[in-house]
This record gives sequence, C-alpha cells and structure tokens, in this order.
Amino acid sequence: MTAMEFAQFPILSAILFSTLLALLVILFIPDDRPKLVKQVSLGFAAVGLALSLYVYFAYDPHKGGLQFVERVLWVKSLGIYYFLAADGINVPMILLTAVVLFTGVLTMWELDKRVKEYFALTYLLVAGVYGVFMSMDLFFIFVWYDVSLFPMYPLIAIWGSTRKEYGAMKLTLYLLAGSALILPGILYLWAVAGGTTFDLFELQRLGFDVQVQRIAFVMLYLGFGILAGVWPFHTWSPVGHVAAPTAVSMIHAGVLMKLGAYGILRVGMTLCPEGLVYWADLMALLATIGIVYGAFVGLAQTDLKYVIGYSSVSHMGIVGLGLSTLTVDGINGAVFQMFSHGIMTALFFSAVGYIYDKTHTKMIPELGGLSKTMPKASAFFILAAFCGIGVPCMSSFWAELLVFISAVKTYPLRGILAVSGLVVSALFMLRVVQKTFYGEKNPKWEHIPDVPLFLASPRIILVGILIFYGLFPRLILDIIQSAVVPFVNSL
Amino acid sequence: MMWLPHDPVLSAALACATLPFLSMAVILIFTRPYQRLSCAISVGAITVCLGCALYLLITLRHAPAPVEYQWAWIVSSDMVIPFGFLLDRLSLLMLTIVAVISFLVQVYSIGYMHGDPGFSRYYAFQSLFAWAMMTMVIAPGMLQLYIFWELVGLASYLLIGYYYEKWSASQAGKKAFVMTRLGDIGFFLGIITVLLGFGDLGILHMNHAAQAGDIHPAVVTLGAILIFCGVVGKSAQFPLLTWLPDAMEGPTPVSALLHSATMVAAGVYLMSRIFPFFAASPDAMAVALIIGTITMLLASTMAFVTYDIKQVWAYSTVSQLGFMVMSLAAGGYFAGVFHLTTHAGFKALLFLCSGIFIHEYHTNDMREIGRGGGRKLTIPMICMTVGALALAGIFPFSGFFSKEAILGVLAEHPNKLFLGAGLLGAAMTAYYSFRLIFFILFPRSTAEEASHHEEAHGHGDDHGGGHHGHVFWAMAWPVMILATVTLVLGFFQNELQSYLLALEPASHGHEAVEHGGHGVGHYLLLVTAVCLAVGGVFFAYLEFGWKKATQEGFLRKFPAVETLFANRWYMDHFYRKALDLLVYCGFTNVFTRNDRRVIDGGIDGICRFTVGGGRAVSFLQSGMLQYNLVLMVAAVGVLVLVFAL
Amino acid sequence: MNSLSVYLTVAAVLFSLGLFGVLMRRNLIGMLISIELMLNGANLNFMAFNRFLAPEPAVGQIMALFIMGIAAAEAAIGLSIILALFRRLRSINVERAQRLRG
Amino acid sequence: MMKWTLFTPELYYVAVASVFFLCSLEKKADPRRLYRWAVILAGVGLAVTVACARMEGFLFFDSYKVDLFSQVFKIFLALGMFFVTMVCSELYGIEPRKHAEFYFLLSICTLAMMMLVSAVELLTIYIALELSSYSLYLLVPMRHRADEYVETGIKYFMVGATASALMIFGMSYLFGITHTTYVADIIRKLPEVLNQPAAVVGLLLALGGFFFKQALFPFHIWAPDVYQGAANQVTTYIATASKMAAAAMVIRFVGMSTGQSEVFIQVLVALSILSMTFGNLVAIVQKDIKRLLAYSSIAHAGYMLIGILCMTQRGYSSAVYYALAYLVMNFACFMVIIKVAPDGHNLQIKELAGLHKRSPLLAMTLMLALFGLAGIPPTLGFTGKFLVFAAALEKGYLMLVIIGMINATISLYYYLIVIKAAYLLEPVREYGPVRVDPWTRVMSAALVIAMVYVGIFPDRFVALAEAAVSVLP
Amino acid sequence: MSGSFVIDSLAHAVFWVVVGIVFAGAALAVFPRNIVYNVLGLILCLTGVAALFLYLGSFFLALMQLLIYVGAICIAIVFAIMLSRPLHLEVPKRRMPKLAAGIGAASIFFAAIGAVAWKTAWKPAAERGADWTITTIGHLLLTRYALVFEVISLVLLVAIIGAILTTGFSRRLSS
Repeated sequence: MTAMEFAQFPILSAILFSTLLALLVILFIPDDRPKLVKQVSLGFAAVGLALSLYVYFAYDPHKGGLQFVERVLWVKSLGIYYFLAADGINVPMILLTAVVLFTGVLTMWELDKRVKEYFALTYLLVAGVYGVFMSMDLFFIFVWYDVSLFPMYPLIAIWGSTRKEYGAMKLTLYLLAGSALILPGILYLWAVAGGTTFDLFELQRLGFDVQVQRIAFVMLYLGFGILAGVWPFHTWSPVGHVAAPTAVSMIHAGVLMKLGAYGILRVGMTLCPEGLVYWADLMALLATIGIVYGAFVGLAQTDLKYVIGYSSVSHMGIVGLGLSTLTVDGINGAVFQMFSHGIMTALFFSAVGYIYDKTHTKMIPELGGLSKTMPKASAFFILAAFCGIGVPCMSSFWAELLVFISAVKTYPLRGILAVSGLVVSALFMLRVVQKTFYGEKNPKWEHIPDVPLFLASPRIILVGILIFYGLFPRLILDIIQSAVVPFVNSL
Repeated sequence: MMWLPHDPVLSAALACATLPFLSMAVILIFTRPYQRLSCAISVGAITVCLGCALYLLITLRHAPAPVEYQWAWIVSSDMVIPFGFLLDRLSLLMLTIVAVISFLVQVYSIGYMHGDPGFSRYYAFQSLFAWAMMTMVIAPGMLQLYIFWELVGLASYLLIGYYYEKWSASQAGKKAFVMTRLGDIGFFLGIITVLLGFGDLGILHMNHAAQAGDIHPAVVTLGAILIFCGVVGKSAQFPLLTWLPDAMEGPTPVSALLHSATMVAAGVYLMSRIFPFFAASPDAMAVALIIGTITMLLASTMAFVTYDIKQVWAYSTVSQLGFMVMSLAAGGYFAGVFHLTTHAGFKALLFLCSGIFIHEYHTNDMREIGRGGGRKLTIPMICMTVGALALAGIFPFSGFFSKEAILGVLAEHPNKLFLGAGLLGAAMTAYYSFRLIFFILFPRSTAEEASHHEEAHGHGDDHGGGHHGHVFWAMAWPVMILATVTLVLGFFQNELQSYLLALEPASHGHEAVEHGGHGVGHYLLLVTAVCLAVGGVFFAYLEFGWKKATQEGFLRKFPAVETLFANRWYMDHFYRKALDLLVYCGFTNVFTRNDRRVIDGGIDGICRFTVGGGRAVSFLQSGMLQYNLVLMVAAVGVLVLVFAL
Repeated sequence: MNSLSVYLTVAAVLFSLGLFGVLMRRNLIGMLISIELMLNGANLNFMAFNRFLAPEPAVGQIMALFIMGIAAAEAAIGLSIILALFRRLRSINVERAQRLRG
Repeated sequence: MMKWTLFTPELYYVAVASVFFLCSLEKKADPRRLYRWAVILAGVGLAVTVACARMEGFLFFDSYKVDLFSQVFKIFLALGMFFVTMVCSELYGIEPRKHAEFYFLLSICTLAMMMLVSAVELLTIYIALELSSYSLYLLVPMRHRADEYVETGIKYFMVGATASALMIFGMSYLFGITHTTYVADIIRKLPEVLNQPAAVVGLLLALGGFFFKQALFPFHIWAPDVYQGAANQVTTYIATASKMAAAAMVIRFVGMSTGQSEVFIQVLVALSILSMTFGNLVAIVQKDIKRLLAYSSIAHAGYMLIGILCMTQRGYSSAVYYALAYLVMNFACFMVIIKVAPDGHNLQIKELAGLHKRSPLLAMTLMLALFGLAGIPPTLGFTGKFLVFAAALEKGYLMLVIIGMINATISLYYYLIVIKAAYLLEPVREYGPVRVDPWTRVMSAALVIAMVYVGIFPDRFVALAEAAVSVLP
Repeated sequence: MSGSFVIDSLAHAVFWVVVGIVFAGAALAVFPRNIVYNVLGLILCLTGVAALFLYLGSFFLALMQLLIYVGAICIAIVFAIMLSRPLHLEVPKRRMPKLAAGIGAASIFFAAIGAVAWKTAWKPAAERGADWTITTIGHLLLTRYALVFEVISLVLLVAIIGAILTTGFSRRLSS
C-alpha cells in the first residue's frame, strides 16, 4: 500500500463507505425493528446526499480535470489501483445517485415485507453504483459494476410484482451477459498495454493500436450498451422495470442504466477513441432506432411501467446519439441527459409506485380518472411525462436540445429522424397521461386518499430538481463541460 | 438582486418574464386550496405585468435602437444560448397586447370560472400561459423563442384539456399539443439549419444578415420554410389546422386568450419577428402565401355550416390567421401586424361575449342561445355585434382598417389571384359571422331542424346557476373595454404604422407601398371590399335574419358540399386514418410485434436453447457406465489421434 | 523381428483389448480382468523401453514391479466393491447400475 | 543425509492415520469422541503444515521435492481436511461403527495427496495418486443405507482404474521418450522431442489421471454420480481437497511442455472449453444440489485449466489462486448442504426453500459462495476468474476468455436457481429451523469474511501464489 | 554360427508363439461371456507376458509376474467369482449398439496409440548401462524408491482394510 495521494479529506471514499457502513449497520439491526431500519436507511441516505452535495459544490469547474483524487496501489502484480476521483462527468452522476437513493428510500417508506433485507440489498446496489461512478481503475469499475448488478436479482424476485421471477432472471442474466463482454474487453486492453496497469488514465496515455481499439470498443460498447438499453439489447429493461419494486425501478432506470452509458463514455470512449470513430456511425444508427422505436413500442403498451420502460429506451437512445456525435455539444447533452433522465425516470417510477401501492394495478385500461381522486399523485406523473416529452424549462429539454443540435450537425438524416421521434414520444406520453389520469372519475378508486406530504416528498424533491436545472441549466452543464471539452479535445 | 434597481427598463422586463411564473409556482405549491387568494395572486401578477408592459411601451416608444439584454443561459462548446430580452417596437407592441388580453381574460375569468373546483389550477395555468407568451415575445434569440413557444404549447395543452374528466377535452388538448409539435419539429430543424448555416440565432443578427445577404440563400430558404412549419402548427395553418376548432373544449376565456393574443398569435408573431429573414427568401414567401390563402378559404367554408358558437369564431380565427400570413407573405409587414393587433382585440371580444352566452345558457349551440333569448343580454349582444362588425371588416371598426391594409398589400402582389381570394375571404367572413349574429338575434322557436347537427355536446361549464351581479360584471367589464378598443383602435392606424415602421426603414419595396398606398386603386379596392362585406352581411340577413328566412343557409341545397364543410374537408378523417394506419397499426404494431417476437423472443429463444442444450447434453451422462466410458475413451482416442497423425 | 515396435504393438493390442473389455463387458469381474490387461500393456511398454532405450535397466523393472503391486491392490479393492455391490443388487451386471443419471 | 524435518506434515498425517487405525480396532468407538479428536488432529495438522510452509529441499534421492509450491498446496490440503472434519459432527452418511475407518481413510488420502504434490518422480506420483484414489474408492461406497447409490462406488472405481491405466500407459511413453522418470529431467528433455507424437501423447495420457481427479472433460464422467452417491462429507472431501492435488499436478505436468507445442495448447483449450460448456449446460437441468455442484465442478476445472494452459507464471499463479478460491467456496456450499440435511440425505434444490428464514447465516453463506462460484465480485471467486482471464488475455486468448465469460453467465443461471430456492421460495412443507451449532456459526462467519476479504484484498494471496509458482522449473 | 542361428530362429519362432499366446489369452479374457473362460484367458495372457519379460531380459520380473498376477490376482478373482454370481445362470445377450460403440472407441484408441508407437522415432539413451542384476533393483528399492516402497505398503494396507470394510465383515465381533 504505497503511493497514498490523499490530497484532502477522502470525500469520495466517505460516500462510498457510508453506503457499505449502512449495509453493515442494517444487517445488525434485529429483524423485528423495521421502523429503525428505515430510519437508519434514511439517515445514511441523507448523509450520502449531503456529502454528494458537498462534492457538487466543492467541485471547481474552472479548474476542471480530476478532483478529490484518492489513489492507492491495490494489487501490485496486476497494477490495480484503488483510484477514486471525480471530474465533471462523475459529479452529476454521484449527485444523481445520492438523490435517487434518498428519494428511493423515502418512496419505500411503507414497505412491510422483509424490510431489513431490502434496504441492505439496496445499499449494496448503491455502493456498486457509487463505486463505478467514482473509480478510475478498470478493475474496480468492473467490480463495482457487477456489485451493482447482482443485488437486482433478489430485489426484483423478492419484492417485485408482475412476472417477477422471470423478469429478475432475465434482467440479471442479460446484464451479466453484458458484463461477460466487458471483462474480456477490459482485460484485453490491459494485456495489450503490457499487463502492468489498470489505471484508466495511464492506459489512455499508453494508447492503443487502431485495430485493438476497434475490437475492444465493440466489446465494451455491447457490454455497457446492454445496460444502457441500446437497441436491440433493450428488452430486459421494460420487463425488468415492470417486475421490480418501485424504488428498485427508480434506482435501476434512474441510475443503473446510466452506468452503461457512463461506462461507454468513461471506458470505451476514453480508451478507444479510434474504435469509437470507427463504430460511431453504427452507434448513431442504433441510438436513433432506439429513440424512434422505443416511442412507437411505448405507444402500444398497456402497463404503466412498460410505458416508462420503453420511454427509457427512447431516452437512453438520446444519450447514445449524443455520445456518438463525438462533439462537445453532443456529449454535454448526453451526460446532461443521463442526469435528467435519471431524475425524471425516478420520478416516473416513484409516481407509479404510489399509484400501484394504492390501486394494486398498473394496467392503464383499469385506471383512468385518477386525477380526480388523487390530484397530487397524478400531478407528479404528469410532470414527469412533460419532462419526458421534452417540455422546455425542465432539465431534459436542454439535454435533448444539445444532443439534437449536434446530431443534426453530425448525422443529418439520423438526427432529423430522431427529432421526429419527439412527436411520437409526445403522442405516447400524452396518451398514457390521458388514459390514466384524465377522464371520468373512476368509482373503483374513490376511497383512495391522495398522497400525504411525507410520502410525496421524494417526488417533490425530484420535480424540484427537474425544474431547477431546467431553469438554471448552467449550474450543472458548466461542470459537465469542464470534463467534456478536454475529453473531446483528446479524441 | 443587486442589478434590479439600476435599470427600470430591465426591471420591468424582468417582471414580465418572471412574475407570472412565480405566481404559477406559488399557486400550485402553496395556495391551491385557497381559491380567492390564488385568483388574487394571478390577477395581481398580470396587472403588474400589464403595468410594466405599458411602462416599457411608453418609455421605449421613441427608442432609436432595440434594447437588448442577454445572459448566457447555457454555454456548450462555442454555442451560447442566451436568456434575455429584446425590447423593440414589435415586441413591445405584442407584449402590451398579450398583457392586456391576458389581464382582461383573467379578470373575466373571475366571473366565468366562479365556483369551478379547479379554480386555482385554472389561474396557475393562466399565469403559465401569460408567462410563456410574454417571455416568448421579448425573446432576443430564436432558441429562447422556441423554448417559450413550446411552453405556450404546453400551457394551451393544459388549458384546452382543463376539463380533463371530459374525454373530448383531454383529447383536444392532446391533439393540439401533438399537432403543433409536428410543426415545431420543422421549426426546431429550421433553427438548427440557421445555426449550422449561419451560426448565430440572435433575431436581430439573423434579420440583418439575411437582408444583407450574409447568409447563404439556400440556408435562408430552407430555414425560413422549416421555421414556417412551426407557424403552420402554431397558427393552425393548412394542413395542421384541425386542432384549433377542437381546442374549443377548453373554458371559453381560454379560447379567447388562445385565439387572440397568445397561442395562435405566436405563429404570426414569429413570422413578423423574423420578417426580414423571411423576406430574403422569395420561395419561402411564396410557400407561405399559398398556405395562408388556402387556410383562409378553407376555414371560412367550415364556418358556414357549424352551429357551435365557439367553433364559428374558431374557424374565423383560422381564416384571419390565414389573412395575416398572406399579408406577411405578400410583404405586408405592417398590415399583418396591424391585423394581428386588431384581431386580438375583436377576437377576444367575440369569445368573451360568447362566453357570457354560454355561461348563461349552458350551451354552445347558437340556435339554442337564440331560442333561450340571447338578445336579452344587451351588453354582450351589442359587444358581440361590434366584434362581428369588426371581424367582417365594416367601417369604422378596427377590423376594417387592418383588413383594408392587407387587401392593399395583396393588391400590390403581381398575382391578382391572391387579391381575389382575399376579397372572397372578406365576403365569406362577413357572411358567417353575421349568420351567427342573426341566429341569436332572430331566433326561430320551432325546432324544425331537429338534431341535424349534433355539434353542441353538453358543455362542461355546469357550475352554479344564475348569474350573480358581481359575477356578471366581472365578465361584462372586460367585454366592454374590448368593445371600446375595437371601436377606436382602427383610427390609430397611422400612429401604429409610424411607430412600428420607424425601425423598419422603408428600404424594401413592400413597405413603400404601404406608405404611399392611398392611390385611386386603393380607394377602389376599399369600396369593393366594403361592398363585399356588406353584401355578405346582407346575404346572411336574407338567409337568417329576415323574418321569412328559413335559417337554413344556401349550402343546404348542396348537401355534399355541406357535409364536406361540416367534416372539415375530411381532414380530421384523413389524420385519423393516417394515424391509425401508420402509427397504431403500422409502426407501433410492427415494432411491438418485433419487440415481443423477434428481439425478446430471440433472447428468450437463446435461453431456451441453452436450457434445451443442457437437457440434450445431459443424455451423455446416461447413467450407463460404459456408455460414458465410451465417450471418454473415444474423446481421448481422438485427442491422441490429433497428435499421432 | 525382436524389436521395440513389436513389443509396443503387442502392448498396444493388450491395452486396447483391455479397453474394449472395459467398454463392453457387462460382468464387473470381466471389466476388472480387462483392466488388468490394460495394466499389463503398460507394463510391457515399460519393460520394452527399459530393454531397448533406457540408460538404467533397473528403473523400468522397478516400474513394472510396482505396477504389479498396484494391480494387486486394485484387484483387491475392485473385487471387494464388486462383492459389496453384489450383496446389494444380487448381480454383478454393470448395466444394473444405472440409477444415477442425467 | 535426508532432512527428515522436511517430511514433517506427511509424517504427522501418518501418525494421525495410525491413531485412527488404532481407534478402528477398538470395540466400540464413540463417534462424538472420534469427531472431537479428528477436528483437533486436523486442526493441528493444518497448523503443522502452515508451520512447515517455508521449508525447502529434496528428499529420497531427489524424487521428493519440498518447495513453496508444494507447501502451498499442502496447506490447501490440510485446510480441506480440516474443513471436512469440521462438518463431520453429524456424520449420519456413514455407519457409526465405521467412523474410525472413515477418518483413517481421510487422513491417508490427505497424506497421499500431500505426497503427490511434492513428488517429482513418475513412479512416486503414480503410487501416491493411486493411494489417494484407493482411499476415495473406499470412502465412496461407505455410505450408510446406500441402496439407491450403491452403484456409485463401482462407477468411481471403474472410471478411476481406466483413467489410471491410461495414465500409466502415458507415463510409459514419457519414460520411453525421455528415458527418465524424474520430472525435472523430463522437463529438460521433453522440449527437444516434443515434435514426436509419443511425447505429447504421453504427456496427455499422463495428464488424464489428474484430469480424472479434477473431473475435466472427458474424464468427468464419474463426478455427477459420485457427488450424488457418496455421503455428503465424502463428497465434500472429493469436491474440495482432492481437487487441489489434481490442480497442482496438472500445473506440474502441463509445465513439462513449456508451451512449445501449439497443438498441445490447442487441445488443452478445447478441453477447457468443452469442460466449461458441458458442465454448465448440464448443470442447468439438475434437481439434486450435489449433482449440480458436480457439474459446476466440471466447469470450474475448465476455468482452472484456462489459467494453466497459458503456461506463464501469471497463469499458474492464477490457477493456484483459483484453486484456493474454489476450495473455500465449494466447501462453503457443502457445509450448508450438510447442515441443512443433517440426516445425511441427498438434498434437492427445492428443499432449500425458505432457508433464509430457517437459518439466515447459512443462507447468506450459500448465496455468497454461489455468487463466488459464478464469479461475481466482490468474492474471491471473481478475483480468481479475473486473474485466470487476465493471464489468458496476456497470451492473447481472447475468444477463450469470451467463451469463458459466456459460460460464467450460463452458470449464473443455475446458481441463481439455487439462490432463488433459498431466498424466495416458500417451503412446500414445514422443514423446521436448521440446527446450527456455534462452531458452524463461527465457521460460516469465517467463510463469509474470508470469501469477501480475499476477494477484496487479493494482493497478498496473489503474491503468495506467484511466489509459489516461481519455484516451478 | 549355425547353432546360434538355430537357436536364434527357434527363439524367434518361440517369440511369435508367445505373442500368439498373449493375444489368444487376451482375446479369451475379453470376448467369451463366460467369466471362467475369461479368468483362464487372463492367466494364459499373463503367463505369455511373463514369457515376453524373459525375452526382454528380466527373469526377475517374469517370476514376479507369475507370482503376483497369476498367483495372487487371478486367484482372488476366482474367489470373487465364486462368492458372487452363480455360474449356471443364463448370461445376458450382447447389445449391438454398445458393442459397436465399444469396438469403435477401442479401435480409435488402438489406431491412435499404434500410430504413435510406429511414427515416433524412438531414440535409445546415449549411455546405456547393462546392469540387470537383482542386486541393483534391490539397492534402488531401498534408496531411490524407498518412499515408493513404503507407500506401496500403505496402499496394500488400505486395500486390505478397504476390502474388509467394504465387503461388510467387521473386525469387531459385536456386530
């Protein structure tokens, strides 16, 4: 353990280990104190949120580059480093994770089945997510990546709903099949570089042969792309979301899918720029198909969560399109979209979660007229839908704007196609909103109380963030840009 | 907020661009349960805005150059999207119109929406609407304009679908949103075209550069046509016009707002905003002119046959918007804007008056209103007649002046077909607007045409019964103000003209026409137009007002044509079919099947194949020792053979 | 013809016949006998290499000697297991032993 | 003269074996007492082995080499032995009167395998291997009331005898081509003659004996039946300790070719792929958890071979690490099985239903162990796979690694099925809570911690493995 | 010369006879379905192999072969036969697929190792000793192979204990 480079208080480690600590603490709480488990969870989530906010504010976009660096040699013979750092791309992701975790804990406040295990697994999952978003070492990126995936299985299979075992199995296997491509990709790069280091930036400095980059990039892109919901590897996403319990869907669609896009960006694009250039055309094509296709398929769904699942496919297509443009604007937009889609989809699932908890159905034909009985609960979904449509002054609008501008610039035809997808997405979102929330009051749901303030608080936070960054996008875009500009210049 | 006090102009602009938003936020978050408070907040905000708008108009009316404020909203690579204000004559005029109409509508709504359970929500949306529109109007750059343009769309979606429990209302809201979205795609792509072809989205820069020929003509043409797509969607031009009549599902004040100063006006405003840019491309102008003409005529025909009071005005809006587009496309910048202004006044008036009738008689059917004794509501009746006269272009009402200006512009156009169309349109306008007036004025008690047209589906304003005094007056005051405006506005044509055009130097040809357009031809045209309008009114009187009139309309004799008109030229059917065929049965169906069967099925298939493979391979482990041994020995033998050979 | 190849061939034949017996015989004792044949094949190999190639003649012999010892032990254990099986199944037919499968 | 101290662990186990031999002569040996003694003796054995870890030298005229490599594997073996005796507290799989013989054979087997990993002369290797095999042949049919599984012993024996015949036949070729029986000499001479078919064939056939122990395709055929048919503790031993010695020997023998023969490597690649694929595919359809683990062990033999066939220091060290990982994880699984089926019956997967309620600790141990076997971080199973694949990619075997990872994904499926049973399924009938004694608790906790700790902090263990293989010629 | 030639050719002929005996014995040990023939074949074969050992220059091994194999192993097998299945029972019919598979696998293997044996260029060692005395063997057994020598005793011990254990005879009189 040499080469300690702790410049200051290891804030990133603190965030990471607070989740693991939470996991341990929860494990040692007696089974019969679910309330305590929830309180502890919320407490740790709040701590994580506070620390992430600190990171967010302490990050200096003018300086740019990696900040909060922690680097320790981990396994000497392979060149593995415990290397945490954050740049402008990570900071929003860390913040996103913290927010979604916090709101996710709040959303599951009424959980009464195997509470302890649920929150323990959630924290394990989130630890993995944080780990990926903070690590700058390929080994650890992969480790945390897998750590974030496998708790999904129990989380869905135990606490899920519709076809939960099928969904859980499908999701887990599919995603881990993706990681079956990532690991060879990472190791391949490592081996080609001489087998001495897993440090992302050292590898980047060493550089790779064009042919190597092309091969490795495909593996990394497919591997991470599966998690990012790249068409046509997206089908796990709706199935998994439908099966998962609310907060898991939130974390999963909100944060986990971003891991995929982040991985493509951080690992694939950093290490294999030539490979990226070679495959960018295909990437853009897949992303465009995803955008339009997701919207169209979403149009035919009758399950609320399926709808959101497909909207995620569509929105993650925007991320992919942005990445594939290889321009500052496009990648800015993609990262911004990762953030806003995370918040938005968390809001979506959170809103649906409450409805499902109360009505025990998420089938659109059975719902209807909900706005009359539960206006507040409905409002959150509708707001999320607006955000999904790309209504201005909500954060995802900016992301889409940037992506589309650069997409039309780089790939005119695909860009125009993707922009036209906006109409379809508007159609299907509004259709869902209309069928679910509008219309005559449904006597079946008359007795249902509207969401009380405490239970609504997670959604309020999420809506607040969406609108806040919609009005003041620079507060986050400047941070993102501080990382993207040097990144694109280095391509 | 240190920078606030230093510059009153800026503070005023900022107030316009923030107060309604704040009011919306406050209402939605805090004061939802307190209806009166919400109402007060919203009306208060809009009043302040009105004050600010008027202040700005007065302060800056002689400003030599546009006042511009900008802050970087987002910065990405070398692209800076600013948020700011462009205060020039056009935007200030429009800002004032918006503020005035919004203010009046909101005041009117105190009465109209009284007792509605969603009262607070209504005002929140109204604030949103006002905010979006005002900020759009003073936007300095195309992107900001686009952003608030979209928000206007969102607000109108919310307000049209205000009675969301009514299926048709939510349907209409959705339709409005999606159809305008369709146009907005073009708008957005147009912006990107300009961005990529020119690199600057500042409206003034664009205009200057286009006029100076600094932008490649192809970019200008493409950009202008694409941007015009947005106008088509927003201003309900052909072929995206069918959403506007449906948008009547919203509360009537909303319709008033929508049709006069906000939503649909946004399109025309956009066109006049970047008029020099448009003007730099003759091709785009030609396209716009044709579209405008078609729209105007088409919409008029639709208005012939409907019995829904609001729909008549809706069609008239479409056709008047067509007029404006024609005017702008023909180069009549002032005429277009002037008509936009006057139209805002009298169309708001018409809707608000209709609102009073609807509020009173709980029906949209003009015959029902007439039979119910609509003429007895004197003030609204008079005001509505004033509005109708203005709409028909009868002297001395404001519509007369603006319409004349437009016809004057059309007369200058080399292709006289457009002038003919304009004149025809004027006549038709007069006919259908007075058809409505006469229906109410001279009701027929017999229900001979029993349920021939089931247009008047039960309206949603089913709140409280008879009108209380203050409720009625809250509605009546705005109407009366508007009627006055309609009466006098026309006489300010010259002032407005000099105000507006001071900044637009008479360098380009069309404007010169307007300045010196008082030739003999002009008077001839004037007389013709008035005659046509009066003729239209008279024809309407013959058919509907006269005691012996059948109140059937001449179109009854051409049932095919009538059906065609009544069905909006089957445009809705076409869209419905196209949507069903292409979207629902087409892509959606194919993609969904593909998703289930091919992609997901493929994945599941791989899994099943793997499991099946496991089952198949497991037979190798047959339990019979010697079979297994055979396998082992054979495998080893093969391996050894590999080396031996 | 007293050459290495002949011995190797004889050994190969013995070994393969033994292998064949193991694969084919249903009588467990028959299988055991076949295994003894295989071991003899190996033994013969050792002795042949010892005779024709090896530097130290003693090594191959010792090898063969120990293989014999192992064969004896193997026979003892094999036979005892076969007998144990017989006591349960009342049969020494290997085809009776196929309950575990899949 | 010889330094007998080098031989201490082996002598110690001879002594242990004698103790149990004496016990077996007793008229009536108390199983509890025997168990206690067994645990103590095995524990001391582990301590002795660890204490001797740093010894180096040759014994018996260079036919016996004590070095770090062998000592590391001896530690693994002693650990395995200790583990297995630990879970013998409810040895219902074996008749009580045969317990002494059971322990005796266990010690003998451990002893034989210790000699195996140190032996560097063909005959010694052969005899040691046979000794360990015979002990296992005898342990397998010892199962109490084994009517259903009576055929297991004979299957094991027949396959083993055939494999060992193949092996000695191959050794005879090695002897013929290199004229020596010393591994060191063979390694020196073999590369020159590697173009001769007999050399590689001899090597391959000789490897067959160890592949048999390792249950590598196509020598795997005994594994499912024996795993299922043997008493749970015996299966545990076969699945853990006996794999260690085989791994060591495969490393030693594969190293003989020093990577000179392309075809040989390709054959090993093919075997590894076949083994992984076959094992994983068939495991999917299993209902009996021991049988499932048998197939998974076939697959794991394939993974381990990936590391070995790289024939680099990194490859060997990764295989050593993988062996350790496999030992610990597999033992954890079997410990859970034994505890859940205290009467020694064969556990079906569905019988695990509701385990998370019946014994959360065991359920967690099982889950972690299975995730480890599937290669999911942060367990040591993942690190093992990672090292193995890293070594393979260093040699450029990209396709092999991808196939390996796909296989890992397939394997996840059936591991998840087991985990699902333990965590999700509601039991069909009430099984009652699992009796977990304090020792088992400690053991579970230790295993959990070990699995995670070694997975997260692999540095020291990797260094140890590298040091161990660095002494290989 | 002629005498040695006669002896040589006689030895040669006898060698082939011995090889024939070995083959015949092996065939007899494998093919007949009657287990007694198999044992007799095994004995014949082993004796032939012992003779081959003589040809290969090791009288000691030939003797050992007879002692251990023929003397011990075959007798044990005979005992096992007596203890197990009554000989008069009908022997089950052969199954053709299994036969074919067995023949196939075994002949692949035979072809493989035959090819290996023939294609390999066997080279004798550079220096070859000619020390065939039993003394050397004994010496080696107690020095170089001392460990093996010890271990084989363990093997035999395990085999004995195992045999007793497995066949179910307990050394404890109680059961």
